[in-house]
Amino acid sequence: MQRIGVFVCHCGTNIAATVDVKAVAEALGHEPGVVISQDYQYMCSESGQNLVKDAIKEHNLTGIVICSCSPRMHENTFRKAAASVGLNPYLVEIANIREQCSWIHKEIATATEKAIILGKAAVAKVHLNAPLTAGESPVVKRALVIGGGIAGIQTALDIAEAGFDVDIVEKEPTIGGKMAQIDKTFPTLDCAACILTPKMVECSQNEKIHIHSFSEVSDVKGFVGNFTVTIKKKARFVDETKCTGCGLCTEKCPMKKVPNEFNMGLDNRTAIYIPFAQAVPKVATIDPNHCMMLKTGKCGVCSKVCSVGAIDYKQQDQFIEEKYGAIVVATGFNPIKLDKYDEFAYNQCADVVTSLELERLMNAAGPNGGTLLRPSDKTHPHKIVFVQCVGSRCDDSKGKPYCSKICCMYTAKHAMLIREKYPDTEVYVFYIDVRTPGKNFDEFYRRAVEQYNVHYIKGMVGKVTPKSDGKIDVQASDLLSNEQLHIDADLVVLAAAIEPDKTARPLATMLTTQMDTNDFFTEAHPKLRPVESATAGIFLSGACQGPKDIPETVAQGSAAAAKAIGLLCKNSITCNPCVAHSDELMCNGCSSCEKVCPYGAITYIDKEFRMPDRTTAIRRVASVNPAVCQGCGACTVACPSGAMDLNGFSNSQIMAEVDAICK
Amino acid sequence: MQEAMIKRAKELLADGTVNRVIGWKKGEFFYDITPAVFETAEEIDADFVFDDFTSANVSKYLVKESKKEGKILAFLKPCDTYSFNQLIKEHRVVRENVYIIGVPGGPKLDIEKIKAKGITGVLGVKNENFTLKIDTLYGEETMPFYEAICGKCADCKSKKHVIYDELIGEDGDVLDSNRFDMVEKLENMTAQERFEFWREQLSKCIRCNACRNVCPACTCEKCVFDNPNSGVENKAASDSFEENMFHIIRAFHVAGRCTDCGECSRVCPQNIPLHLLNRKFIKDINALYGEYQAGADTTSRAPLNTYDTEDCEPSIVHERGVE
Amino acid sequence: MDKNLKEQILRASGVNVLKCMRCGKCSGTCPSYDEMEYHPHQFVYMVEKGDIEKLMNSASLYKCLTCFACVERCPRNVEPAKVVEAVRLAAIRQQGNNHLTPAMIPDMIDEDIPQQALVTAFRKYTK
Amino acid sequence: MQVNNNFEPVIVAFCCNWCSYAGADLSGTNRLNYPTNVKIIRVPCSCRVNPMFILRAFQKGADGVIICGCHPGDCHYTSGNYFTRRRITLLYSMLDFLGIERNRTRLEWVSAAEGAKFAATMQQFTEDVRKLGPNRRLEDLRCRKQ
Repeated sequence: MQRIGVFVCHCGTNIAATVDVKAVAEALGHEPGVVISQDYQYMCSESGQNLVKDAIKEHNLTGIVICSCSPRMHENTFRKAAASVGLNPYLVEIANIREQCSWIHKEIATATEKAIILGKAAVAKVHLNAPLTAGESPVVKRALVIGGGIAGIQTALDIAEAGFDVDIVEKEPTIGGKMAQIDKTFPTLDCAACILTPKMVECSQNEKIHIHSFSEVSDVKGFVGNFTVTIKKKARFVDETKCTGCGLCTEKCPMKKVPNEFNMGLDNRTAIYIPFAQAVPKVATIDPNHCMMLKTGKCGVCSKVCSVGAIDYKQQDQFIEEKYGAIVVATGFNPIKLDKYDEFAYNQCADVVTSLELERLMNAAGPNGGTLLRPSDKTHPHKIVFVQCVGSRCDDSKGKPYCSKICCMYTAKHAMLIREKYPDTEVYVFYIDVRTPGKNFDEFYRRAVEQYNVHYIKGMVGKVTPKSDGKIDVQASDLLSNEQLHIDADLVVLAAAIEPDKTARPLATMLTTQMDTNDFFTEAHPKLRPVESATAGIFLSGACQGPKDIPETVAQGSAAAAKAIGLLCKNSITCNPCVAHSDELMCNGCSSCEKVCPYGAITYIDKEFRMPDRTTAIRRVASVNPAVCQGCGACTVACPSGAMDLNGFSNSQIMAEVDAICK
Repeated sequence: MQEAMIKRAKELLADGTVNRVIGWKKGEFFYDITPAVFETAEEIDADFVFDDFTSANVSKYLVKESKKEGKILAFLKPCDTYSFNQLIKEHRVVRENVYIIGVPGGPKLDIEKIKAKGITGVLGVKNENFTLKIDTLYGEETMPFYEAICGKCADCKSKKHVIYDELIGEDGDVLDSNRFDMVEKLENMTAQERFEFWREQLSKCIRCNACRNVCPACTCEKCVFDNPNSGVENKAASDSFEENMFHIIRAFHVAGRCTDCGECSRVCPQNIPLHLLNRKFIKDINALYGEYQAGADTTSRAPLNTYDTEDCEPSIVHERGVE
Repeated sequence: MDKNLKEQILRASGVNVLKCMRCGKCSGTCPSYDEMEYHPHQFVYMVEKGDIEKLMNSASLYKCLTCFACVERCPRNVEPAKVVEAVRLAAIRQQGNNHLTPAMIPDMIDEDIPQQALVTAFRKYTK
Repeated sequence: MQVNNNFEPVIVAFCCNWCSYAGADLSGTNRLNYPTNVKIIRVPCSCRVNPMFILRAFQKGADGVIICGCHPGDCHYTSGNYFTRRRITLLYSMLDFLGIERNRTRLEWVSAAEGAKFAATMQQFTEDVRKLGPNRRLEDLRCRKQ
């Protein structure tokens, strides 16, 4: 005989304001098998949990139903509470009467009625719950970090520091990411390269860290603690192990007119190239789209000059397979393309640049050796206009709906650096709002205004028109003085919105993690679990989760590392016991379930059975590997005989819920 | 044909290739013919029959028979070979234990259709130039041959044997049949008309389970409707809903696996056109996921066990046909 | 503040003025800016506040060229030109404040005016 | 058709744990109202929804059944919702073939971020079912409410 306890939570007034909790407890008390039904103000609090625990002990309960918030919130809390007093944690069911009842309904009468029905469904289900014991599966003591920007680097270093092997997969020929392209960092104005490159070198020298540069993740299988990842090492036509990075080949390569991605296409590189002097690994890469040898079979200069024979024109893409316990996603961001914003004349005028291009223009290793010159005629600009929020905070049809977060600060930084270095330059910043939350951030912005006399104008630029004399007419409104301005600028800098890297979406599909509509990875909980994805064993680091500046990215990178280390420290993890299982007596051995299983958790065995007529027969039956099964239930529906069922969500349990709701 | 089959069966028994033969034998009347297993030449001589009434599909019997000791000879008509292939795909039969001789298919006759003409006391039939000469206790009667054939043969989809070890007689081709005409006609009715049509048909169901028991796709060790733990167990139709449930679920369970052999409708004592449910699924699968004939081969994936990322959404149901 | 008038303008324009984030790009892009007393962003803001009388009495209404540059460039799809147009319509169709009365018409009739124009004018100005 | 203004349909919603159930929670967190008629059953994945559950719901007196899952391509289990899509398309087509009103059944993809879509979908679906009136075609007469 079942002895079921029902516990109705008020959640302060969150539930109690719209649901008559006493009535719910009263009504559920009359359900078959229910021996105690109580309400309490905060069931998840310690005293609330104690109430549940005491009831379990006192009434020797065989199952409990908590009518409270979403099971996604506190299911684990109550399972742990039950387990602590000896009740199997899987004999706990949650009726969600907050998110799915009190918060969405206004009338007490109907909301209470619904809460009672939800409670009844949970009682009906808990009647059929079976105690489940979680199995264990081993954890592979190795982590994968996808993306080698500052986020990935920080995560990898921290994980390696804790003594675990880490692989970094970076799609570009070098790690470093966007930060490597940046000149100075706010709010301290220290040189980005000076703080980043030592970390890059540390990565290459740490024996626990293995960098797969110029590589991509092509397949992910498995589950937390036991992922099998296929990494595609793209052919770079240079043997990484032999190349010393001397750079002779890049000097001699006759193909010198390839737009240099690292400098945002503001100058050229050769077909065989090393992205920048501090690249890690410092290994040359041949760009097959421009290499004459690879395109026409004629040239071979690099091969001739290479003293170590590292050039290999026959190199093929290579696929390697590796096992990992944890995966950290650090795929980062890119500035958006500005093609559709005709009004800013980005495509028409070389002197309208993005902020990232300005970084390169001002960088000592950039195309002008650190002297700020206009890209068009290499003259000093004397009037510079910055435009904020280009493509950020837009309606979906016009751009990105979110604030890109970093633009206010880097624009202040640019304005300040320019005024510092070229005091004869006038700098205008058109802003909608200046957003500077962050340590020393507003002080920094104020310095730009007060100390460096940067002209901040509240208003948006409406139109940018290149003129025949090389000047650029910037038409904008000044909302505070209520006038329309025209500025004859020499250089216009657009603070382009940032968006997640394009590789993130297919990666999310491979990892079975979720993304929001903007293609940022969704964290498991917006406040309490900001660096974990909802998929166990997958962690998020840096701008792939949302716009972030460098200090935040590094903080999140370390946080993701801490979470990954926490996982890798365990020798085994508890498996989800809500897995499929096959009733061998009913199994037909038809292979339907095997075909729909995404994890390959089902295999077939020939097994001897005693038949009802006392003969023995050998039958082919399905067998589920509970460590591999993730409990989706696809097999249960594919199985025509109903031999396949799912623990925790069995056919009879779900039907009992259906019955309770429909009654 | 019958002689050739008997001769070959006796040869294979004699040389030890097989130790049993599955075919058909006469019942009380010459037209109530049932599948039967023969172990000796004498039994074959006495009872083996292959004529206009041997319409039963013997493939399903091989689920059990092929797991016994020794090899069994099976005479399979074209439609039976599709069922057999499908059973191989689902690992339900042991191919090595069956020696298959392909024999020509129908059209087979349906005694109910003859009786429906008011002809009783039937003793024998003969097809002469597509006129059926019927010998009865009360003298000879005639009717057009095609009016007496089985429903499933009227919509024959294929005369081709998709699997065999040897053939007696000619192999045929896959035919262009009009088998989806009736499904289409129903689709073009209004929802109310369709509901009334099926209400009338399914209300006749007496839950004898003949459709399930004869179906070569329904070979479950234990049917969900017989399993007290499945939550849907019911042995008899106790009200209007249960036959809906039974027939929809049964059709769904064989969707993508049903070879359209037509046995369900043939054996239904209440003459419910059950094959239309299966054909509806087959028609939808063909239209939405590409042409698929269950049993045509033993390796392709069943349409419900695979998917395409570009599959249509269920809202397509709203966009097609009549509401 | 005339609530009905605001409602009427919002409905006629189909614009949700609350979407405006006050960036001023509409005014930054407006070719008639210097001619106007009230500028596109002010139209949006003043309609939101319900401060519509001032707009209706301002010549700014007729300075808008309906070039739709503001609509095209508004980052948040607020469509200021549609607000201006709606205010203009409200001014033209103001009830009980007709620009013409039927009695004034006969004197104004010119032989060259097409009859249809007269009918249209009646429909437009007398309701 | 019978017009009954007081008719309150019983609606069963099967929601996958990872996307749609979280989407439903989000519409709660955002206080987005939808009718009380909708009662949600949590399943690990939309592919766990057996056609038997749907028929069972109708049998026991549900007036509408809606299944919600992750958007195709976003399934937590990689491929579950693709199987759901095929199965449920065929099932709904069959129910339509049997003359069951189309608007009693629905499949909708709702992500964890789409709280507003969840609420709007439930509102619309409830309205559609309310218009159809009580389910008379598929119900078990023994279970009819008195």
